[in-house]
Amino acid sequence: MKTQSIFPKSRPGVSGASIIDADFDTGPTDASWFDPADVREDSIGLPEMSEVDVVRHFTNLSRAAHGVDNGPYPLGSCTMKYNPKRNDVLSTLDGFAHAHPRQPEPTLQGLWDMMLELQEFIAEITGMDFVSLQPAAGAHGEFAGLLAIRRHFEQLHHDRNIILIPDSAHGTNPASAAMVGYQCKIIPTTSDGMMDLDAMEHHLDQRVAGLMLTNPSTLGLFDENIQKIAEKIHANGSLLYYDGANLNAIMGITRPGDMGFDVVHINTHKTLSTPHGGGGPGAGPVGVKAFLEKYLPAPVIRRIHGRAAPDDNRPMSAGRVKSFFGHVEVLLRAYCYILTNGADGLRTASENAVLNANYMRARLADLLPPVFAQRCMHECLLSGGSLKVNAFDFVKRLIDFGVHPPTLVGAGCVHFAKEYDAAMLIEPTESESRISLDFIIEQFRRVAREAAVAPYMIETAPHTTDVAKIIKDQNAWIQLLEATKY
Amino acid sequence: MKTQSIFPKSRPGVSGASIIDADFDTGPTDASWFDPADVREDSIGLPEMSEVDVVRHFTNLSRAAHGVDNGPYPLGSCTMKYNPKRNDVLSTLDGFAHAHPRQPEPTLQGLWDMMLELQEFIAEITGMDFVSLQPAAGAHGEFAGLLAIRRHFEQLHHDRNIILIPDSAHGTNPASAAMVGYQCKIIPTTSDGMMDLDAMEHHLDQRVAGLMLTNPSTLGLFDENIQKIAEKIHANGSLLYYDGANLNAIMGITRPGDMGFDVVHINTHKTLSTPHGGGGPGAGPVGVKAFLEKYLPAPVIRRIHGRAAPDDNRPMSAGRVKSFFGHVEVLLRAYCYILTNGADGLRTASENAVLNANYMRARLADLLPPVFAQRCMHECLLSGGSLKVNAFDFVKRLIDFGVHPPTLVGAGCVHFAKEYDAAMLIEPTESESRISLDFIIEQFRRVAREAAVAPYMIETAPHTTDVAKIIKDQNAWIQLLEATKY
Amino acid sequence: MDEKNPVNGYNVHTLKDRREMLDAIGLSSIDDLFSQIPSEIRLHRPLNLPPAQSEWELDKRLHALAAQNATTRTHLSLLGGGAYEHYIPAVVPTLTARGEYLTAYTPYQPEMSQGILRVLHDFQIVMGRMLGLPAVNCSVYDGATALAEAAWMACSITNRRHVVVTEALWPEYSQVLNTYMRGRNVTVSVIPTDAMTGSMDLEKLAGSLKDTPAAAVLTQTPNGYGVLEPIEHISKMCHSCGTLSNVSCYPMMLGCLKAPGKQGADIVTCEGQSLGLALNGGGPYLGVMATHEDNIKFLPGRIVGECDDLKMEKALALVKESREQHVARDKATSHICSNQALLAMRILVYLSAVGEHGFQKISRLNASKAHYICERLCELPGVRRTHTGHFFNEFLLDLPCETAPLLVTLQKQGIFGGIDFSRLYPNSDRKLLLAVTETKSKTELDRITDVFRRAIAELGGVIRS
Amino acid sequence: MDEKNPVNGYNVHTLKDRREMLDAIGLSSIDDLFSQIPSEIRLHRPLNLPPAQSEWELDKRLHALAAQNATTRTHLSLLGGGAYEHYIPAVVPTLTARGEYLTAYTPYQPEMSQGILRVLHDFQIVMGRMLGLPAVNCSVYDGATALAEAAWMACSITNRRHVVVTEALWPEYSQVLNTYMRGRNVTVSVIPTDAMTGSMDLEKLAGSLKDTPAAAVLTQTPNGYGVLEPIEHISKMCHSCGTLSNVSCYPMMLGCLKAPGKQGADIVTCEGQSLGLALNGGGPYLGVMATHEDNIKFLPGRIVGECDDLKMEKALALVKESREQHVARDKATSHICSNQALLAMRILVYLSAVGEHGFQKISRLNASKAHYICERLCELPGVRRTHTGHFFNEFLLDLPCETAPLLVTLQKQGIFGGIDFSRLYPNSDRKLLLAVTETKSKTELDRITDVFRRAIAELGGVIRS
Ligand SMILES: Cc1ncc(COP(=O)(O)O)c(C=O)c1O
Ligand SMILES: Cc1ncc(COP(=O)(O)O)c(C=O)c1O
Repeated sequence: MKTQSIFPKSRPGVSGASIIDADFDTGPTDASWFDPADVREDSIGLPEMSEVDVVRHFTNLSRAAHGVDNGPYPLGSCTMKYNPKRNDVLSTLDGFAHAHPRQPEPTLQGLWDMMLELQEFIAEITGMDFVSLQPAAGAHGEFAGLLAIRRHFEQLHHDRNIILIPDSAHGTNPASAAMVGYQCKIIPTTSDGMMDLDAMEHHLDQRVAGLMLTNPSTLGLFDENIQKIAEKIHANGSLLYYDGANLNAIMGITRPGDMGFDVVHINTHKTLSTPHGGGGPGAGPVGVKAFLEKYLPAPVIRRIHGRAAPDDNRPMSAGRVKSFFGHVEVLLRAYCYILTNGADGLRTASENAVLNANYMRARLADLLPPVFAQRCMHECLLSGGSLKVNAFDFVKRLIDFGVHPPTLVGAGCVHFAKEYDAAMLIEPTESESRISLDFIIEQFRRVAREAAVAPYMIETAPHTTDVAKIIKDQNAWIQLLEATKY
Repeated sequence: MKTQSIFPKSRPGVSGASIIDADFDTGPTDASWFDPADVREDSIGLPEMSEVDVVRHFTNLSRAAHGVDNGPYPLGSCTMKYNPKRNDVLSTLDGFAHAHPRQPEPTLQGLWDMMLELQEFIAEITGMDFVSLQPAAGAHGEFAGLLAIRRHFEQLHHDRNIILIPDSAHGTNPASAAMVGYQCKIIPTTSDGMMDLDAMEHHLDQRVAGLMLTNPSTLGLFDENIQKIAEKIHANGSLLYYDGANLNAIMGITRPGDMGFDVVHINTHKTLSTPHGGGGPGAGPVGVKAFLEKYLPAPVIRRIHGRAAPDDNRPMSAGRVKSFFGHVEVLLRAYCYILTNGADGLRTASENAVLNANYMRARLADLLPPVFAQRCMHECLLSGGSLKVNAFDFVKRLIDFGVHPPTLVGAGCVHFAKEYDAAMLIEPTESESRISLDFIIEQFRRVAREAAVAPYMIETAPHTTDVAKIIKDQNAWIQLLEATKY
Repeated sequence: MDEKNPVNGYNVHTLKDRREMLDAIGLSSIDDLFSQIPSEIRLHRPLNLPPAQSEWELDKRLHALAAQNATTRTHLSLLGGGAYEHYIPAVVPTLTARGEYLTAYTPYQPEMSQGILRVLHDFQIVMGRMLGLPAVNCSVYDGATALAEAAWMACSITNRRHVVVTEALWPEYSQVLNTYMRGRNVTVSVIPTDAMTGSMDLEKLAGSLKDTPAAAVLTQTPNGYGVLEPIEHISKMCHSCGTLSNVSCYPMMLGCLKAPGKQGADIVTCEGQSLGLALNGGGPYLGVMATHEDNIKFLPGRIVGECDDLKMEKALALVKESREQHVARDKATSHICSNQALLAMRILVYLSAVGEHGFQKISRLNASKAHYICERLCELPGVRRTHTGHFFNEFLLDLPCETAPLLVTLQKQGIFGGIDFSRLYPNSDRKLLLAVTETKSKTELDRITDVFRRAIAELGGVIRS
Repeated sequence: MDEKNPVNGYNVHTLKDRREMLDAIGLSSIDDLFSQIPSEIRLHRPLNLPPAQSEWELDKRLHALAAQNATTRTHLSLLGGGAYEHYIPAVVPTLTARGEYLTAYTPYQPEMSQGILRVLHDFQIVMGRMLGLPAVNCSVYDGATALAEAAWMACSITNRRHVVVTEALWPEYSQVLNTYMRGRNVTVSVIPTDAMTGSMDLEKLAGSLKDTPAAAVLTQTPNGYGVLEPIEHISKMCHSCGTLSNVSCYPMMLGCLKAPGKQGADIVTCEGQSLGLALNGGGPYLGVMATHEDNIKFLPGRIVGECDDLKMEKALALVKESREQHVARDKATSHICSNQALLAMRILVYLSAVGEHGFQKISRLNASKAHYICERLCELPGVRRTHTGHFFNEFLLDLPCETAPLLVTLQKQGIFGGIDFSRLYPNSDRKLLLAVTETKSKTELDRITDVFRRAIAELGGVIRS
């Protein structure tokens, strides 16, 4: 059944929640309170229905949606792993949920203690010296991290206004750089999936503030040249920024700080198991090496006179990036996730993430040959070029068999170079069991078999959803992609 | 898709919840703890799977079920009204959820206060002098109430071992009576749906301990002779028992205590909005007139030295009917429901329940004529006799249109006399809005239209569920019904 | 009433709706709907109840009440006695709270209830495996009523009207048993325990069985002193005189110990609370009953089974309803109708979440923590275990001082130190019943021991030899 | 690592699975999976983190932390300043916690996400109606970033690089604005407020607008003193010089007051926290942005719109993605990718649950309770409202004593008495900002007044005339 808007279900005069306060139920607005010209005269247009009708509306709408709780979600670059239910409960305890951010500091000791510990955990996991939990999401972490870089060079009176970014970077990287006032220079990818070192060197001059890199990259590969890159960048006086959205591949195995990165952000909603909520909220903690600490946004949590407390007195800070202290409810989940796993557990998670991706890659190789010869990390990029149908149609058919499609150009937020436009980026994550992986693989194979005999079924898929295939402005989109190409 | 058992999904060696306690992780059972002959050697056979697989299993299974949260549920005699979400939250607060029933009494003051107040609320709503909250469900309330009656006559040295029960009574009435040691005499129903007064009088002698009555009855009718009945029963020295499962029709309008009943049980899971949970738990508080109070099961909550506390010292009690104090979590919901509604709200609920039933009855009368001429209360019994298909098939087709079938013989727990075996008992409840009622009515009419032109579609319904029509041993069932007929 | 807008906490109709609906019915006022109710019995005043409250006021009130209770969260608790503080994985409430499960009725319409039926069917399977007997119902009210219902089952099966029961039942269980048996006219005789071992006095049992043919012997294991009973032995004794062996057990022990059904028991019941249910101040919990296939027709409660659908494919439905009150009425095996289905679902989710391995581990943690603290406490002067019989995670101690003041002292230190045994059984001075679960860390157990030590020293208990 | 069973809090593989999967890949050990990572940068030790914890230990730890926080539940709170303690109907968390909503990604696959898209689409509609402008996105991070993003939008629309802003923004909002504008090279000038009324000094504004062509005037209403701003007037002044009127508002007031979009504002933003979101110690909240249709191409964030499906029937999908970072990259309107979608869903559920009537009533209750206690407090000796301008539910008081010790005294009585204004704005001695919401009963407000009275008397504040 098609989903319905709530508004036609409204029945003026019905109100689900009875709002009663005999002491103040005075009827209309008191004339003295407001300027009469400002007083609302008409209704707003909110729906009006009984509580049970509200419950049914949203209960039934939810059934036209698919989450990790429903089945596999191998959406490359999005790390759709299991969101532990214990974290849902423990992140909404009254002692946090009802805490007001403007309470006197000493009345929020539990909050400061948790945040300080989490800062230290994330610093340890990333190999950085100091972490701020304030940013609201990955892109916001980039913003805060790049601001620190900018402030660093301002202090040095270096006039550096260029950021180097590989073409495979996530769209937020150049977008954040632009918001900080940087100009982006795009570095191509070589045919083996690594960032083109020569091209980087070609761009490397005194105007370059830094390089933003994801490692493993959004192509699923670990850049083996990372040490060389770090050396060159640093030799040039520039800084190295780590987009930690793919950290899920390497927890306990290697650390951006040890690779030579100066600034890191991580996406707790990928690596540390925050549910995505149909788009957010997440959190994007940002970590830095010691020399950049003073530039982080205010406030940060520090040990002050032996107690954790927010430190607002940061004259060198690059400024505030949002109200208050960060996404507390989200951060609590990350905290729980780390404590549940411990060091071994986090490492095993990364091992299994990489194992699962390589297993899918191996088991699908005959059908969907890997784009790159190199072993993959947490996700694999497979070529759909030899399929009998186009990749966009192919993946839609997976929906009918209970598998969320992998990431494609135009159906995800990943940016691929033109040559990969029939490629699929598959990230099973570590929370898929062997049975589930085999199930996903079987669905891919089933659709491939079908492509050979009944392509029509695929071209018109999905068939089991409330709506048929949606075309959007796919062409318009690709044109735009061209138009904004570097 | 067909539902699947969890067992084939098990993968020995995988464990979702990591259970870790380094201080006690000693491996196998210590030999000294138990008699070696008792020690488990094999595995139990519990499923083993990752937490995400558990979540997916039960999330997806839930989607093959239908509750009040999904749509209308006009299942007669079951009062499937809205279960307020606030009650789900407030009945599971830590201060109740984690309270151990064997804690020292003074450490549970909140529990005693709530229970005492609720006892008083229910006494006021039913017009009784005293209420015990201990019984686990309606049938259990009947048991406790009948035990009090039995103990009463034992004290009087009256040898009364017969209980009169109308044929329309719920099955639990005779079953509970039998468990208390009573013999049941069944009173027929007259053609206008009232209990046959003459037949009652015919049975009324010194062996009769009491009459169990539901008013309004499970035929949806208010027995207008109730005063006369009470008079006769009491004149005979017998007592009058009220099955309060249908109390939803009369809150604030009339009270069993005022009708002359001596004992009452209510079903909080009908009248006071406890969710049914696929079968329970509910709660069956039992109320009595003052002279029976001492026979109620121990403990009850009383004001002792100015404070609410459990009173265990009840030498006259008919005995305990379950461990501890009652279904606290369920009772909290009833408490919340009463406080949310207040007197006006409860009365409005009953008004709307009766209004809705009469509205359905009026709007469906041309298709499904009412079995009785008398206006109905909270539910209406409609005749499916003139339909082109049989009623059992008819109602299954409603499933395809999102409406839970009404109650029929063999498809609910109501007992109808043979003459009504094509009848449907419809109870919309007060929580269906006008839009919803019109929707339900339209689905009934749609199926009736279809019956005329495409009976095959109805006979093979439902068509949209994971399984097709299930026949069970319907014939066997009807034979049994015959065999156990009075 | 009719003139102003209807007032209700969950309003669905406008005044206009109500008027139009009355029109459709052919009535002119709401009052007319109730005209068949004689005026003399009408309530001509509003109910005397507190005024309706907004959700936020209700919320405050319930929080205030909840705050008046101490709990196993505010205190370190060693309370047991039939209700145990076990860990409940968050998946359990989360999944069972889904509206489809929570707000459905008994699955009378199997076609639209396969999800619930599947869960309940798997619950039957899993509990059959746990208890060691294949035929399981979908729950009765609690452990105590399960024991009583099982006693009546045995009477029906054997056609006898006498049962034999251990003295060491939880007191509420024996009270409930007596209430239920009295109505059914069944006599009950009680077998004492051996003072040293704390388990059933088997000679007395043999004597009793010889005296009167019993429908069943009702054993509880661990019994009310925490002592494990020799089920295999008792069952053999039963079977030699046509008596059934009914066992009420604490399912948490089954990760360490054999299922009673595998040790000869004919009907095994249990209180399911420990398997994923909150303590809830005493309820709702649930009783589980398992028996041989042959005995199904005597089982109370719902049973889910496989049937065929129109396409001759397997589907699930409630089956064997001829036992139940809605069919058999006064001949039914029991009156039970509403039961504890949602809690049965909780158990299945719980057991799936912890899994075979996890459950065995939790069970072992219970035993090892209990044995650990038992040893520590018995090192204190004058403290010793009352019995020599084996125990799982609950045990009775003889104290060198009065129990009540000791508990008061412990409580002041935030510890619910156990159950004053005299509150369960008469003539049990200076005895304390303690239960330990996986939820207590070693640090906590050591702290508890320490507080015990100091409290006992303070109370200056007479040191026994 | 390879030899023992893998250890993970959410284990999915057995050792055997891992071995077989390695075989399928053609590798012999887990280590081989990482061979492309140079040894010098490998971590050759375990991470230094606390040991893994069972769920029950984790549960204890989080409860212990939570217990270290006082909250608006443990205290009677009059705190506001951009985050407000409003009532959240239980339906809101219950419905949005359903796994399908909670665990879905951004709806990139619209065919299997119609439910989420429908909720977000209705969210856009409902917020459009609330704010009085039709084009709404699916949220940005919070109210402060919404204000900053809207400032940049105005710059893009007008092609100007200067914005004018009231001094009476929440201080965090002006700090965020400065951070964002600095990167974009936009200059910011500040307009003071009128000392008596507390609202924007319109003469100064006129002067500023004449001096430099501004992309937008950024107004906050109620402003940081709780005073309502003359939006209609300000907007007219803006429009006369090609400047946009950007308004950041407190949506709870909109049950009483006209939507800024209906009073001439061009971009209206708000912090959505008050509409069904918990205080959460400061986040996550969400920023909402609304504007004219014409400006859509400058909006940041996701937008849901109607499309056709293959059968040419209406369906919903994310649209107008050419504004977004994954298409436009460094030319995008914003970098925002992950946003606050689940919280946007909460807002829709909240507004549906309370409904038009309920929302207006709640809004009025806020105003009437705030005006009530404001009057009561101003009856106390030496206490008076700082400004004469109208307010909604928050207001600034001049005190006859120092603010800090007064707050300490109140706190000892379980009251968070408001915000010491000197913590928000410098040079604000003896000033207190109080917010009152529907959650405070008359009894509570009277009690608070009483405690204020006694506290002020005790502190012996100098009585002002
Ligand atoms: C590689 C990469 N970088 C950055 C981001 C942006 O993170 P967020 O969506 O939290 O802003 C993402 C998210 O999809 C990503 O995959
Ligand atoms: C009229 C009537 N009486 C008694 C009962 C039994 O109540 P319970 O199921 O709570 O035992 C019911 C329940 O369906 C009923 O409808």
